[in-house]
Parts: sequence; C-alpha cells; structure tokens
Amino acid sequence: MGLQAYLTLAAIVFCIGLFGVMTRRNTIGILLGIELMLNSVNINLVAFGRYSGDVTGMVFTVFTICITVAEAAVGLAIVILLFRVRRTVTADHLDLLRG
Amino acid sequence: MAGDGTLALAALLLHAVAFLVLAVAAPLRRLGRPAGYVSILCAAGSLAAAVLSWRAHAGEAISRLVWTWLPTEGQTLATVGVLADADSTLMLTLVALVALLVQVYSLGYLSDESAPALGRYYAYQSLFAFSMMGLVLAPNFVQLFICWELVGLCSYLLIGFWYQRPAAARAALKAFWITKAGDVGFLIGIVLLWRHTGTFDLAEMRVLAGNGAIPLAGLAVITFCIYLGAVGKSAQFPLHIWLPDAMEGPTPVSALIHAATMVTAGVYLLHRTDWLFALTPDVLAIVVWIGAFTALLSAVLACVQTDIKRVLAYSTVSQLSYMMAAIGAGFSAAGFFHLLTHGIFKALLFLGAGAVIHAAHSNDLTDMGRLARRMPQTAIVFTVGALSLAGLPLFAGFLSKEEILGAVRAGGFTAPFAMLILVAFLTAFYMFRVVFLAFFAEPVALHAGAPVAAGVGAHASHVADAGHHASHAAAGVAAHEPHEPPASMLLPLWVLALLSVAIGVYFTFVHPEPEFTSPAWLMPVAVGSAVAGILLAWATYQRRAIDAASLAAAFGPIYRSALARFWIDDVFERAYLLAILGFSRVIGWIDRYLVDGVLNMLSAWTVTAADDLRTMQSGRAQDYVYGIAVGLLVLLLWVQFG
Amino acid sequence: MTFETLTLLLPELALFALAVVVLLGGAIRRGVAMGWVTLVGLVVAFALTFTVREGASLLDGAFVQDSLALFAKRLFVASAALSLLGSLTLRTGAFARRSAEYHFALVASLLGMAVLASARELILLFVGFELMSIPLFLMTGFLKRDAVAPEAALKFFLVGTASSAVIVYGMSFVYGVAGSTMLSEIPPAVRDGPPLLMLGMALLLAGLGFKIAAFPFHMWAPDTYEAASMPFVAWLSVAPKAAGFVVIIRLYLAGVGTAALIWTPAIAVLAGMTMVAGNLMAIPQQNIKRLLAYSGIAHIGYMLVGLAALSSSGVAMLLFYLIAYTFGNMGAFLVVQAVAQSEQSDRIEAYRGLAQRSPLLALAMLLFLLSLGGIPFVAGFWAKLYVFWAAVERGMYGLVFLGAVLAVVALYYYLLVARRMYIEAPERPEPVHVPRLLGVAIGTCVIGVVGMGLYPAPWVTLAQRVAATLFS
Amino acid sequence: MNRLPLLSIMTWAPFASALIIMFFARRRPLLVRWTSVVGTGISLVASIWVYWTYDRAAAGFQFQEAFPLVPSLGISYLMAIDGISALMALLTAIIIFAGVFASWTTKERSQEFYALLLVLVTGVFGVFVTLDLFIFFLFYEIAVLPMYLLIGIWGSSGDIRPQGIFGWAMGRTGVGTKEYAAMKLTLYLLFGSAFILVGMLALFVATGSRTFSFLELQTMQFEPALQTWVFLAFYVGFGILAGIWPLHTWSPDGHASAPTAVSMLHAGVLMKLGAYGVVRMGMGLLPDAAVDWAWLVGTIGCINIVYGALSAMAQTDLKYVIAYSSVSHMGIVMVGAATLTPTGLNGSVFQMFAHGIMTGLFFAIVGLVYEKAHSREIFKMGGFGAMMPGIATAFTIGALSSLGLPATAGFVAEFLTFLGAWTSDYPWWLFPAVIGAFLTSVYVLRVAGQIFWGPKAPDPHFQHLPDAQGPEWAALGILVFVLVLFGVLPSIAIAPVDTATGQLLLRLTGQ
Repeated sequence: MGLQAYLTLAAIVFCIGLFGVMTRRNTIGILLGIELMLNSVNINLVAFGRYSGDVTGMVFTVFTICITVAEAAVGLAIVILLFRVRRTVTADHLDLLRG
Repeated sequence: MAGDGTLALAALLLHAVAFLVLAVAAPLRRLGRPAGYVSILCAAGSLAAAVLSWRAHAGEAISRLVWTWLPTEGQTLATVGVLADADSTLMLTLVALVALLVQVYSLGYLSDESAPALGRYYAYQSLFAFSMMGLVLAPNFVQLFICWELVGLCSYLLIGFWYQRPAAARAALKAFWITKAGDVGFLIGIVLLWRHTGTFDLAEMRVLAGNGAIPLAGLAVITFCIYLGAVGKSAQFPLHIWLPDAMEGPTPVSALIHAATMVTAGVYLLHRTDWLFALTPDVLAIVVWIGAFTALLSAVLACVQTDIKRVLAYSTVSQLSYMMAAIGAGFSAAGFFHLLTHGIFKALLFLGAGAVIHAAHSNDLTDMGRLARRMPQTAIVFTVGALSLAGLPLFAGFLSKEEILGAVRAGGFTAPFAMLILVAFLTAFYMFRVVFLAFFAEPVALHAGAPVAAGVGAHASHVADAGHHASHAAAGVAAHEPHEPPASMLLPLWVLALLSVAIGVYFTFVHPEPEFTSPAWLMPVAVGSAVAGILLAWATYQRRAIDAASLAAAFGPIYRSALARFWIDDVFERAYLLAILGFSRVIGWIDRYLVDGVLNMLSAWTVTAADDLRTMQSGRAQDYVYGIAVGLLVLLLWVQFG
Repeated sequence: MTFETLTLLLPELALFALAVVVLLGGAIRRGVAMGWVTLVGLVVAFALTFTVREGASLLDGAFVQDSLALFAKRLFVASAALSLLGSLTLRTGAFARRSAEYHFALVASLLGMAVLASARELILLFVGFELMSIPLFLMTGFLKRDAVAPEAALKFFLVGTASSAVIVYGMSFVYGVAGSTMLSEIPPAVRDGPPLLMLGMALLLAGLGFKIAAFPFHMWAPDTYEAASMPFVAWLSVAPKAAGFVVIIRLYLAGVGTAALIWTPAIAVLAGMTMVAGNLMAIPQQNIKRLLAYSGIAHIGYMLVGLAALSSSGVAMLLFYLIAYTFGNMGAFLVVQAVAQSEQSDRIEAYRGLAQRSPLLALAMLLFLLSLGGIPFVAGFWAKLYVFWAAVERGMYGLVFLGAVLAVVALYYYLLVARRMYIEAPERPEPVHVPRLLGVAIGTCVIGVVGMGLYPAPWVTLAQRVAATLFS
Repeated sequence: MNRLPLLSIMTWAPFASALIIMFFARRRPLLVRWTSVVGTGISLVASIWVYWTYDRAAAGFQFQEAFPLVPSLGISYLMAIDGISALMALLTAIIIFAGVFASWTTKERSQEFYALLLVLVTGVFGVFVTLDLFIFFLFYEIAVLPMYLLIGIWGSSGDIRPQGIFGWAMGRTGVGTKEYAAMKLTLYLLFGSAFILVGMLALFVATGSRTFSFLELQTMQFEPALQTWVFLAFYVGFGILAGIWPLHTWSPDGHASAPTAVSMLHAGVLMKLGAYGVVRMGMGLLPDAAVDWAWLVGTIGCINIVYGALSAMAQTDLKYVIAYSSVSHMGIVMVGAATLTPTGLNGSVFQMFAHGIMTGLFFAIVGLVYEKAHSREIFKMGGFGAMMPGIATAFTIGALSSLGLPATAGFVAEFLTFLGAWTSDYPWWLFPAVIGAFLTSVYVLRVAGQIFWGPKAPDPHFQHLPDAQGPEWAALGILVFVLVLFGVLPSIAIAPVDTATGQLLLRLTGQ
C-alpha cells in the first residue's frame, strides 16, 4: 500500500507547512512554510499519477512548480518592498490595518 | 300646525342660531353686551315658542319629528328630531324661562367682565340652552345622550369660566370627570338596551314595553346602567361631590345649570323612561334608598356650610334626591312635579344669593348680616324662595314636597320616608339659618366662636365670586355699602318670586288628585317639621337663645365629619391620584422600559456584539491564516462525520 | 488548432494581445496613454465576446465557451472597464509613472479570470486562479511608497497563496480519485462519494471560500480594500468573487444533478455565518471602505443563500444578484473615490452634508446604498427578493428569515451613511469635485441600478437562460 | 366610466409639484409653498369630487383606471376606489392640505422639505387608490422611506434621561434624539413591510393565475393554512404601521420627533394606512382567516385602547401624549374592524377618518404652541387660553373629539364601534373600549386644563405669546370645521362607507 504512505507523507508535509505559516514570526519563514505546503501537493500529484499510471499528474506537478516559483518571486518582492517602507519583516508588526 | 312640534323645534333652534352666530361671528362676540342682547333676544323668542307648544301639547297631544342621522346597512340606525308631549313641552317651558331670566340677570351680574369674556359667556349660555332643550325633546336615546353630554360640556365650560382661578379650573374638571364616570354607565346601558330591544326610539320602545315585548332577563342590569348616568348628572351619592365644587362658576350659571335644569336631567331621564324602570322594581328600590340617603347626607352637609352658595348647592342635591326617591317609589309624576317647582324657586334662591354676593362681595355668611335693611327687595324674594323650599303652604314647594313624601310612603318605603321627613326639617333649618344670618341677624363676625365661623373655613372657594367683584373694592369704594342690585337683576328675581307664590297659591287650593292616597296626618307632619326647622333656626341664629356652638357640640361626631364632608371627596381624590394616575405611571414605565426597553436592548446588544466581533480582525496575517485553518478543519470534520 | 478554434478564443486572444501591447507600449509612452489603450482594448474584447458561438468547447472539453463563461467574461470585462474609468482620473504619482504596469497587471488578471470562467479542467483552473491572483497581489501593493499598501499586499499575498495551496492540495485528491483532471469526470465519481474525493472537494471549497471572501476566509478583504487604490478595490470587490462563484458552480453543480445536494448544508451554514459576520462587523466601522468591505462580505452571504438552493433558479438568482451587486457596489466605491480625492479622507465623517454640497453625488450614493440595502425601485431589492425566493423553494425558511432580519441590520448602517450625507450639516460649503470620467462611471452605475430596479425582467430572463444551460 | 383619470390626478399631482419644487423653485421659499398648496389643492379638489360623484347606489369599485405594466408578472397599474378608500383619500387630501399650511414657517431647507413631503403624500394616495397588490407595495414603500430624512433633518429631539433597567441600552441607542426616532421608525416599518411583501408574494404564487390584481385575487378561495399565516403576516406587517401593541413603540418616539406636518401626516394618515391594509388586504382577501383571527385583532385592539390611554396619561411631553393617544385610538379602529359587524366596521373606518383629522389637528396645534412657546413640557406651560384663544379653542375641540364627545366626529366613530363590539361574538370588548374613552377624557382634559384653561404659568417666557396667524389659521380652521361637520352630519361619511363595508362583510360572514 505505497500510495497510502505517500499521501500520509504529503499530509504531514502539508501540516508542517501550515504550522510554519501560522507560527513563524519572520515573513520569510512564512513564505517557506507556504512552499512546503505547495510541495506536499506535488508529492500527492506525483504519487497519484504514478499509481494510476498516467502522466497528467506529472504535468500538473510541473505547472505547480512553475507557479510556485512565480509566487515566491512576487512574495519576496513584496517583502522587500515592505522592508523598505516599514523597516521590518516581522509579521506581528504589520497590523496597521485592523478592526 | 302648532301641534306638529315645529314650535318646539323652533324653540330649540333659536338657541342654536344664537350659538352659531356668536361662535362664527367672532367680532360680534368680542363686543360683549351686544352678543348678550342677541342671545337674550333668541331666548325670548324661544320662550314664546315653548309656551305656545306647551299650550298646544297640554293633554294627550303628542307630536314627533325625526330625521335620519346615522345610516347603517342601508337602513336608519339612529335619528334626531323632537318628541313633543305634555311633559317635554312643560319642561321645555321651564328651561326656556329660566334660561331667559338668567341671561337677563347675567347682564347685570357680569357687568364688569371684559367684553370678549362676556361674549364667550353668552355663547356658552346659548349652547347650553340649545343642548338642554334638545335633551328635553329627545325622541330617542342617541339624541338624549348627545345632548346629555353637551350639557355636561357646557357645565364644564361655564364652571371653568374664570379658568385663571385654580379652584375654578379644578372644579370644572372634577365636574366633567365625575359626571363622565356616570355617563360611562349610561352609554353602556344604551348600547345594551339597543341590542336588547333593537331600537333607540323612546316611542317604539314604549310600545314594546307596553305589550311586554322586552325580555326581562338582564333588563335590570341595563336599567341600572342607565340609572348610573342619572346618578352622575343629578348628583346622587356617591357621585354628588362635583355639584358643591361647581359653585366656582358664576352664580347665574349655578342658578340655571346646577339648580334648575341640567342637574335635573337625570330625574327627567328616569321620569321619561319610568315605563322601562317599572319593569325592574329592584332597581327602583335602589333608586329610592340612594335617593333618601343622599337627601339626608346632603341636608346634613348643608347645615354646616358657611358659603351661601354651597348651602344652596347641597340643598339642591338633597332636593334632587327627593325627586329621585319619588320616582323610585314608582310615582314619577310627583318627582317631575317637584322638579318643576324646585326649578323655579331654586333658581330664585341662587339668583338671590347672587344678588347678595354682588352686594357683599363675599360668599361667606360670616361677612353678611342685617342685609335686609340695605336690600329689602332681595331679602323679600329670597325669603319667598326659602319658604318655598321649606315647603310651607302658599308657596311653590308645598304641594310638590308633600306629594313626594306621600309617594314614598305609598311605595311602602317606610325608612326612606322617615329619612325624608327628617330632611324636610333640616331643609327648613339650614335655609332659614341662611336667611337669618344673611338678612336679619347681627353680623356674626362680632360673635366670636360661633360655629358658623368654624365652618369649612379654609376652603379656597370662599372668595368665589368676590374674586372678580373685588374690582369694586379696588375701585375705591372702600366705605362701600351693600345696595340693591340693578334692575336687570331685580326683574328676574321678582318674576321668579311671583311665580313661586302663584304656583304655591294655586296648588294650595287646587289639588290635582294624585295617583295614590296619602293619609291626612301627612300634610301636618310635613309642614310641622318644616316649621320646627324654621323655629330652631330662628332661635339659634336670630334670637341666639340657643348657642350654636353647643348645638354643634351636641352632634359632635356628625358635625365634625360633616365639616370634612364625610371624607367622600378625599376618597375620590385618592382614587384619582393612586388608582388612575399611579397606575398610568406604572404602565408608562412599563412601556418605556420594558416594551420599548427590550427593543433597545436587542439593538444595543447587536451593536456591542458587532464591536466584540471585529476584534477578531486583529490585523495579523497569521491570525487570518488561523481563520482559514479553522474553517478548513470544520469543513473536514463535517465531511468526515456530517 | 484550426482557424475555427481561434475564433472561439477571440476574447482571450484579444486580452492577451492587449496585455502585450500595454506592456511594450509602456516602454514607449508614459502617462495615462496606456490606460486609454487598455480601455479601448477592453471595449474590443467585450464586443468580441459576442462573436463567439455559444456552447462551443475545445481541447476536448477542457475549455468551453458556454453561456455561463460568456456571461462571466462580459461581467469581468465590463466591471474592469468601469474601474478603469475611475483609475484614468488618477493622473498623479505612481499612476502617472507606472500606469503601464498597473494596466498590464489589470489585463493579465482579467485574462486569468477569462480562462477561469471557461476552464473545465483542473490544471487550467489552477493556472487561471494564479494568473488571476498574482497580479491582484501586485496591484494591491501598487502604491509602494504608501505606508499601508505593502502591508495589505503582503497579507493578501500570504493568505492568498496559503489558500491556493489548499486549493491545489484539494485538486490533487480530486485528480487522484477521479483519475483525470477533467471536471466532466468528477460527477460519476461523486455519485458514490469516496471519502478522499469529499476531502478534496472540502479543501477546494475552503480555498474558493477565500476567493469569494466568505466567513471565516474573508479576513483579507477589509484590510486589502482599505489600503488599495479605490478603482482597483471597486473591481476587486466584484470580479474575482464572480470568478470564484463561476468555479464553484462548475465544480459543485454543473452536471452533478441531485448528488450536489449533499453540499447544501455546508453552503447554507457558510451563507448564514457570512451574512451574520459581514453585517455585524460592518456596524461599528468608521472607515467607509471597510464598511463597504464588510457589507460586501454580507452580500456574498446572500449570494451563497441563492447558491445553497443548488437549483437552476438558485443559480439564476445568484447571477442576477452578481449583476446588481456589481453596479451597486462598484458605484458606491467610485463615489468613495470621488469623495476621497477631494476630501483626502475615507472616513465616514467626510460625508457630512454631502447632500448640500453636491446633491447629485449624494443622491447617487444614496441610490447605491439603498440598492445594497435591498429597497424597492433599485436593483438590490429584486436581487434579495429573488435569492430568498429561490431559497424558499428549497424550503430554507430559517435562512431566509435570518437574511431578512439581517437586511434590516444592514439598512441600519447604510442609513448611518445616509444620515451623514443628508441630515448633518456640511463643514465646507463648496461642492465635491468629480472628474468627468469618474462621473461617467458613476452615472453608468446609477443607470444600471435604477434601470434594473425599475425593469428587472430582461436581466432576470438572461440569468435564467444562463442557469438553465447548466442543468440541462 | 369617467373620462378624467381623477385618481391618477389625485395621486400624482403632489408628485408633479414636488418635481417642480425640486427643479424650478430653488431658493424661492414662497414659490415652494404655493406650488405645494396648488399641488395638494388639486388633490383635495379631485378627492372631494370623487367623493361626491361616487355612485352610492352602484357601490363597489369605481373610477377604474387600468393598463398593464408587466404583463408577464400580472402587474398592472390598476386604480379604483370604493367607499372606504374614497373616505381615506379624502382624509389624506385634507390632512396634507392643512399640513402644508401648518408647516408654512419651516425655515431651513424648506424646498427639500416640501418636496419630500409631497412625494410621501403621493405614496399615501397611491396606497389608498390602487388595487394592484404589487403597486400597492411600491406606493407603501414610497410612503415610508422619505420619513427617515423628514424626521432626521427637520425633526426635533426630546430629552429622555435613560434610567431604570435597560437604561444603558437606551443610552447606547440614543433614545430621544431625532436620529434615533427616525432610524427606529424606518427600520420598524421596513421590517413590517417585509412581512407584507412575503404575504403578497405567497398569495401571488398561490394563485396559479399569476396576477396581483386585487379584483381577481378577491374572487379566489385560498386554502385555510395559507390564509392563516398570510393573514398573520399582513396583520403584523400592517399592524406595525397601525401601531398595534406591543409593536407600537416606534410611533411615540417617531411622532414626537417629527416636524409638524410629518407627524400630522404620519399619525393622521399613515397609521390609518396600516389599519386600511388590515381591512382591505387581510379581510378582503382572506375572509376565513379574518374570521378565525378576529379574536386576536380585537383583543390586541382592546389592549391598545386602555394601554395607550394610560401611557398617554403618564407622559409629560405634549407630543408624546398625542402620540400615545393615537396608539389608543388605533385600538378602537382595530376593535371596530374585528367586530365583523356592519356597525363596528363602519365605526372603525369612520374612526380612521375622525382620528386622522383629530390627530392632525392636535399635532398642528402642538407644532404651533412649540413654535411660539418653544416648549413641549406640559407642566411647565399654563394659562395659554388667555393669550392664544384660537389655538386653545381648537385644541379643546380636538380634545373633546378624542374623548368621544357628541357633535364631534369622535363620538360617532366610538359609538358605532361600541354598538358593533356588543353585537359581535366578543361582547366584552365593549368595556375596555368604553373605559378607554373615559380615561381619554381624563388625560386629554387634564392636558387642556394645564396648558390652556388653567392659571398662568410663572415662567416669564410665557407671558406674551401670539395666537395663530395667517396660514396657520387655515390649517386649524379646515381641520376643526371637518371635525365638527362630520360629527354633526356623520351620514355624509357613513353612507358611502356603508356600501363598501356591507359587501366586505358579505364575503366575510355571509350575512
């Protein structure tokens, strides 16, 4: 029952990522957490594709990876921008907008 | 043509015309005296018409004019019109007469009112005369009730004529509310009766009653309700308390409304519908007992008043109760007869009292004395009135009062009969107490400690009419002497005096055979008690052979409680303050703080909840992710177990 | 790829071309020129949507141009054009220097939505989502010198990508169970509802909940709205949500039949919570943008009520609601922009005595608010009415009653704004300056709101027609 | 049957003048006022004309105007009146005509004020004369919405110090301020209108025939279950507007805060609109339910009568007294309607009219007094009778009418209602009704005595107050005249109403 194992692994990675996103104080850390979440997806897709024996999963994975990169780029850009304006990358300090 | 009631209608409408003219033509009204002339003119015409129609309807002639007033379901629900017969036209004449005389009298009495006020006064007077006549001629209960309320309104307006004076304003409200309380019963009675008999019309109803078509079940309740209306209007216990306070109004008003006409409306009502009440004897019994009791109560109260008008007021109450007793005993004719004679001589007494007040600038007996020298004519006519009220032969009250006594006895009400005899004695006593104190005795002010001085001393109304007559005193007539009133006031006095003598003489010799037989001893007893009363008064207040103080002391408790008016007024005061106002406060509080408060509570809660809820929007990106995570978790759990 | 196929893709191609033109053109011409180009391009694209043959599908069913897709695309483009009219009046600072970037991002995102509307294949869906979202992140932070815009952008980005991760994670399961990325393969799989698939669908629902800003996935919305530039927010508050709804409809309703009903409770609960949260949290707001943001969330709740009916009429009413909401909400935001430009404030106080300063603007705002509040004679009335009607047909009386009560609550805070405008006295007498283009945009919205209010019939029939095709 | 579309003229004339005011009368107050006078005058003439030319023999709905608006939904512009609505239209016309004069001295933003007022009136007329449920609802909303601005902008705030339990809530919601009152009134009435809408749509759906026309719906038999809850929906929806207990609390605050003409119109006409809705829609369309629920309507009505009277007695603010008296009198309307007897229903309708005029008069006077003495505190004022005899007299006549004194319209209404109550299935209603009349006499005369017919108040401000003048006389004169005229000759009102109520009851009870 290999599939189960992969799925479980993916689930664990996803949860770790989510945990990171929710707990990291540093914005970069949060970005990394998101990366983890997305990569868990890749594990899923590849596993599914492998076991159902068609390539769509792999194709999907390729797309995911590309898009992840794009997101990372945008995210880092925003972080840098923010650091310029506010001189901080600590998520907790970013609460001017609230209520 | 005279027989068809148009004359009665004319008598009625003339006053309406006067009222409308005065009400609409404001400039005329503001002129004052001319307004008075207008309404007097109409009153005179109305009197003529009334007399004619009375002559026309003497005997059995009955004429009826009605017009549809309220349609429902395509048919007529209620009508208005006139029902002219012997009784109604006779009453009509009395009203017309007294109204005319009073209006003339007022010209002199209110001579120093401001012009607009005088105009207002005459407008009210005309309205009253109109409504009273409408009441008298009413062919059905609806019109009866309408006019019934209207006269109540006029009484309210006229009592409060000097509304700038707190006492007057309060008295007006008191009168309106107390009578209105009675009218609630009356109205209910009418509604019930309508369902019971299917009509408002007196004539139709009488026919039904005649051939026993009115179911007796529940009729007693209805008649009692109607009687309640009479209780209010004709000042029967316990609703009699408004009448004495009503003396805050100008004296002519008291003469017209609170002596001769309006207050007798209740009696008239019962007389008009005696065939209905005859079906419910137990209600009639109540009428007798209450009548007798009220008569006695108010007679006692009259003895301790020092305000001349209040004495008369209480005496009015007690005389009205006389009539009620007679009607209750089943002989309403006797009551009606007394109503007429009483109307004449009580008006006379009030107008006389007015003249006295006019002269002495005070209502208080203690300010009077030996006025006979200064104003002999007034003294004479007043005494005539007093004698009539006492019921001595040759005077108006004589036969009517005796008939009532006979009637009550014939009705088999022994105890009430005894009470009424006692009342006859008391009546003579308090009336002549007034006569002696005011006209013949030395001013009692010299005799310190006389009980009269210890009357309801502190009562606000003591300055009643003096209030506005003070203008005289202020006008530098400091060394001012009481004097005869002007002709405009004397004339009505004499007319009424002569009338009461004429009636008295006529009926002393011409006995109409009553529907009942009264024993031979009745007349002597009645007259004797009256004479005894007069003698006692004479001995006490003229000769001062008997010390009034000790006399009062002899009746200690009664005397003291009489001074407190047996606390009846206080009870009503409390009821008004606590029961009505207090309860209203409670309801008002409930409305504001519970009914509305709950609503406000809800909205306030919503706003607060909103405030708390938005704190969820902490501003930290990670909390937002928490939000997503939680939502996700819930969804997953639902998928798993839902 | 025949020529015939290309004609089917004309709108998308036009948008793509437009994007390229704007990007390159930006290098040549600075200033608002590119804005005009974009506007023209959008008009063209809008026109082109009418050339497409309805119901066509290519890439063996992965990409369809059915009536729903076309309906959605027209909505996207039209709303984009409206917001463009607003942004064209911003000729200072960033909007002058970097207008090309802005408009490129706009068109790119629009292209994403267009793809999304037509996609019936998971990968395409995902790509569409990202193509739509990433430019939105950029545009949120467009005013990069501004103190709060980057913060808003970051929040939007973090939460957005997280939710994308959730979506795609869900997609992976769906793919795994259905054995294909074609949406057409899902219904047969759903019938026997395997747990993994349900899991995937649930994850998807959560992610989509973020896109449409439904409680509790809504939290990014107020902050983003507050910080970003008005015309953009006006568009952001409408188009992406519409896209999200289109996807939801495709995933959960289209062709699934009665099996879809298993989602009713979830969506109903979502709707209820969203209505409550949105309406309540809007009450204490002092910033008009935040107020509109929360009220917008509440409206998503009402649309979800229509969706919860999971019936043809329900979807129809949802689509109708989308149109009404587009006009009303965008109009309101555009008025806010006008006031903000002249008052330099988006607090509600800025509206004191607006009725006496510039009556027409105030009247327009009042109309929009009334429409959002669901008062007769303006579009919102019909929208709420129809949505409730659809829910009643499914017997969801409780939800309808809740909605009705909350509608009164909503009216409360809308009237608070009306009170500022009409009851209170102005601080300054001179009227608010409204740029002509902005005036045109606002006027359009007014016409839309009032027109739909007075004569909703054609729009209703349109919505019904679109919905009907999904359930045939 | 008639070539001139009188009903449309009556309805839209105010609207037209509102437009004129909005666009052509900028900053010309006098023009504004005269335009309103003309507009409402036209309505008045039209309504009187309709009223007199209404064919009583033929009865039924007359002066029909109909053309389809949205055929697909069966919505059509259908206007017609019967005896009841004719009287109501007359009432509306009289009140607004007087109201225009009564608010002659409005200072700030008078242009918008009159415009909104006239729009409001258009709505009211529309509600009374239209027979298409949907149009009815739209007019209804027109009649409710402007109220928010009218009260919010031109209203006046009273001072109610929050105390007692829920005190903080009152403080938080700002009880007593005009904004609070406006908001409360608007939200309350819109909440009610939601019920009405739901009920109407339910009927619309229930009739496969797809029509909103009252005339067609009238002929249908809805199944009992539907009738029951639709009737209740109507009762709550319209009842809120009619001020039924315990949903009445918007009315005192609202009426107290509203400017003169608005309180005149609202208490005088709009509350009647609620009662009219219950009678026309509730009884007219749902006969069985109306019979089943009569006990509820009547009993709540009785509560209204006594409760309203007592609450009125407890007030110290003149406007609140009048407002609560409205609550009490609407109770009589409700009881009369619930009796389901010809007399009772006639009384109910007549009471709508009588109370409309009476309250209009009251609020006009309160407005005048407030304008001259700048006070609404009953127990601070006193002895105004000498200074403003005209106003005092008018107030007294109004007071007498409200306590049901004969020769005023109030008596006839109450008397008929009493008769109806005693002949209905619930005779005991008679007693609360009569007691209510007595209580009314207590509080209303107490007020009259305190303010007008009593000793002068010490306060120096109250020493020299002018009487009504100019246009204000017109307002008072008209209302007093009508009040007395219909009291002395009630048949001119009852006769046409009778034709309508008869038919209504025929469907209801089959008698």
